[in-house]
Amino acid sequence: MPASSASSFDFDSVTVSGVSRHYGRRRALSGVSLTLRAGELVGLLGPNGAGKSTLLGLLATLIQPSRGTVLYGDQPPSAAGVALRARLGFLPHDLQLYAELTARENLEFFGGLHGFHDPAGRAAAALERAGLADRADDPVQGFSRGMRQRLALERTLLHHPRLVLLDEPFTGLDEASGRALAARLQTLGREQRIVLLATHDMEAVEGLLDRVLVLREGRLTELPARDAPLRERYRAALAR
Amino acid sequence: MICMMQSQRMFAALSVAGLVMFAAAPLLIAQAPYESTMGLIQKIFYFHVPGWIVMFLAVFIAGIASAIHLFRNRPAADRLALAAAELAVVFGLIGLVTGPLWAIKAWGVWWQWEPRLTMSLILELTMCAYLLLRRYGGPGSDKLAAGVAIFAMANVPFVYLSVNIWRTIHPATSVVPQLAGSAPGMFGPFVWCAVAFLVLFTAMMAARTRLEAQRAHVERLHLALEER
Amino acid sequence: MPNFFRVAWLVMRKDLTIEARSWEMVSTTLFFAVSCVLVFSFAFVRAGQPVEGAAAGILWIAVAFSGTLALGPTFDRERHHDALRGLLLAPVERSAIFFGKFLGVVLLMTAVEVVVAVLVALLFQAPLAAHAWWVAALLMLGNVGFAAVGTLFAAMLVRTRSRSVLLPILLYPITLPALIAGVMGTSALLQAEPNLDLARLWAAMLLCFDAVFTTLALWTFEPVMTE
Amino acid sequence: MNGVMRAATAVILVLVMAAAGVHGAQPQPPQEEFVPIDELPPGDQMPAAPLLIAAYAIVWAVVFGYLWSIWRRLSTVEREMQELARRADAGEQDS
Repeated sequence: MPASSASSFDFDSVTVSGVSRHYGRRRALSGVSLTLRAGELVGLLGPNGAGKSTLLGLLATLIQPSRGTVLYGDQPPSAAGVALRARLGFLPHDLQLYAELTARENLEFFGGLHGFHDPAGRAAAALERAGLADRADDPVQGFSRGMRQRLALERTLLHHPRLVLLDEPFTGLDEASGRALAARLQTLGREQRIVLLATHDMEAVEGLLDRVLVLREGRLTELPARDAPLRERYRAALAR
Repeated sequence: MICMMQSQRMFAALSVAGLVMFAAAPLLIAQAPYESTMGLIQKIFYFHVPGWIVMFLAVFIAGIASAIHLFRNRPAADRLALAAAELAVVFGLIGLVTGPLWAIKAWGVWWQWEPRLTMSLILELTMCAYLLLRRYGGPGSDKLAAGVAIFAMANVPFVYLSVNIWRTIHPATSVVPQLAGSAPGMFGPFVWCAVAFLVLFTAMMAARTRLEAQRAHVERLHLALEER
Repeated sequence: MPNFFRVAWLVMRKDLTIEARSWEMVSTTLFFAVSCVLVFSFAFVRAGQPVEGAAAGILWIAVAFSGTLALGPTFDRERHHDALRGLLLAPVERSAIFFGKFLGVVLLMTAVEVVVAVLVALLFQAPLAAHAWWVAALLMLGNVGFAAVGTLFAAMLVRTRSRSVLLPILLYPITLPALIAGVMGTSALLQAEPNLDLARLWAAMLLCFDAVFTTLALWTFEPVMTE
Repeated sequence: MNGVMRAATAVILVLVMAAAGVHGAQPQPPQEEFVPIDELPPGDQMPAAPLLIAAYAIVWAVVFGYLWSIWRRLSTVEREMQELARRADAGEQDS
C-alpha cells in the first residue's frame, strides 16, 4: 500500500445492519443487512429503481441511512471521517469526470485532492493501464463511453481504495476491455480489496463473482450458490 | 394518548388565556392616555410593536432550532424551526399591515422606505423564502432550509446595525422608552398586549409543532405499512 | 491548514482551467452585466442626463444580478457528471472544497465588477475614479459577502428540483444588507462632496457581514451537503 | 411537547423582564424628519378611528385565520392517521 495520505485508517470488512433509507414516502432501501469481507468480489443485481445506487451511495458515505448503521471494520463513518474517505473508491454511473478537462488533468486533479506526492507520475501510470496514454491530453468530451468508463475506473482506483464500489462498470466497454476489466477485478480480489459491483450484464460477470446479492424493491436477498448460469438463478430469485 | 390529551388541554388553556387577554386588550388600550403629538392613531402601536417583538423572537427560535437540527440531527428541532418560521411570517404580516395603517395617518404615506421597515420586510421575505424552500425543495430540503434559517438569524444584527447607521424617521425606538418614562398609563396596556401576543404565540407554536409531529407520525405509519 | 488552502487552490484552479477552455461563464455573465447596465440606462437617463445618484445603484444591481446568473452554472458544472459527489468523496475537509468554489466565484465577479464599473463611470459620468481605491474596496467587500452566501446556497440547491428559481429567492433577502451597504457606501463617494467617513462606516459594516457569513458558510457547508 | 412549552414560557418570562428593563434605557431625542400630523395639510388628514379599527380587525383576522388553518390541517392529518390505523388493523387481520 502506498503512503498516499496521512491516513492510517483501514478495515477488512464492511457491515451493514438493518439499514433503511427513504425519501419522503418513497422507500429506497428497507432493512438491508450484509457483510462484505476483504478479498471478496460481490455482485449486486436488481431491476432499475431497486435501490442499487442508493446502497452504493450509502456505502460511499454520501447518503446517510434513515435507520440502521454501517460499520467499516468496527468504526462508524462519523468516527473515521476524512481518513475513511481516503479508503473508498466509488465509480458511479455518471462517472464524475470533467468533460472540459483532459484525461490527464482529470486524474491529476483527483490525485491532488488525495494529496499524492507525485500526482503526475500516478496519472501517467493510470493512463497507461487504461490504454489511453496516446489520448492523455485530449479533453474528455471527445471520448467514447468506453474510453470514459476506463478512465473513470482508473480514477476510482487511483488511491488504492480498500472498498471499491462500482456501478455498471461494463457499460460501453467492448469485448476486449470487458475482459481486461474482469481480469482487473480479479486482481483487486487477490489484493484483499472489498469489491461491490452493481451490474445488469450477467454474461460479463459470469463466473467472476464470489457472491451475488439481489435487491428488489429495497430488500436484499442472496442468490443461492448453485451450478446454474447466473441469469437463470437471477430470474428464479425475481420470480419468487 | 394520555400525553396527547394533556397537550391538547394545555393548548386549549393557553389559547383561551391568550384570546381572553387579547380580547381585553382594546378595553385597556382605550383607557390609556392619548399620546400628545400623534393622538388616537398612536394606539396602533399596542399591536404593532408586540407583533414585531414576537416576529423577531420567532426568527431567533427558528434559527437556533435549525442549528440544532443541522449539527445534531434532531427532527424535533426541525419541526420547532418550521413552526417558528411560519409564525414569524404570520406575526410579521401583522406588523407589515398595521405599520402602513399608522403611516398613512402619521406620515401621510402608506409606505416609507425607512430602514427599520425595509429590514423588517427583508426578514419577512427571508422567512417566506424558507417556507418556499421547504414547500418546493423536495425531499431533503429540511437540512437546506435549516441553513437558510441560520443565515436569517445571523442577518438580524445587520438589521439593527443598519438602523443605527442610517438616520431614521421611525418613532419606535423613542416611543417605547418614553411610554415607560413619561406615561405610566401607556406602559401598562403595552405590556399587557405584549404578554397577550406572547401567550398567543406560545399557543400557536404548540399547535403548529404538534401538527408537524402528527405529520411525522403519519409518515412513520406509512413507512411501517409499506414495510410489511 | 496548509492542506485546506492547497485543496481550495486545486478546486479553484480546476474551475479556472475549465473556464479558460470554454469562456462560457465569463462571456455570458459579462454580456448579461453589460445588458443590465444598458437596460438601466433607459430607465435612469432623463433628457440626456443620468438621474442623480443612480450610478451606485446601477453598479451594484448589475453586479448582484450577474453574480446570481453565474452561481447557477458554477454548480451545474459539478452536477453534470455527478462530479460534485466525486469532490465530496475526496478525503479532504469539505469546507476546503467550498472555499475553492467560493474563490472561483469571487474571481469571476471581480472580472464582472471591473467591466461594469468602467461602463458605469463612462455612461453615467460617475466619478468612480476619484476615489478608485475606496470604490474597489467596497466592491471587493460586497463581492466576498455575496459570493460566500451565494456559493453556499447554490451548492445546497444542487440537489433540489426548482433550483434556478429558488436561488434568487433565497439569496436576495439574505444578501440585501450587503447590497444596501454597498450602494449607500458607493453613493457616499459619488456625491458632489464625497463623504469618506460614511463610506468607511459602510465598509466596516460590509466587513462584519463578510466575516459573519463566510464563517457561517464554511461551518454549514459540511452538514448541508450530506444527504 | 411539554419541554417545548416550558422553554417557551421561560423565553416569555425573560422577554417580559427585558421589556420592563427598557425602563432603564435612556430615551433618545425624537427624530427631526418626523412630520407631526398637525403640520400636514388638512386635506391629507385621515380620520384615525377607522384606521385603528381596521388595524385591530386585521390582526384578529390574521390570528384567527391562522388558528383556523392549523386546526384544519390538524384534522386532515388526524383523519389520515385514523385511516392508516384502520388499514394497519385490516392488514394484521389478513396476515
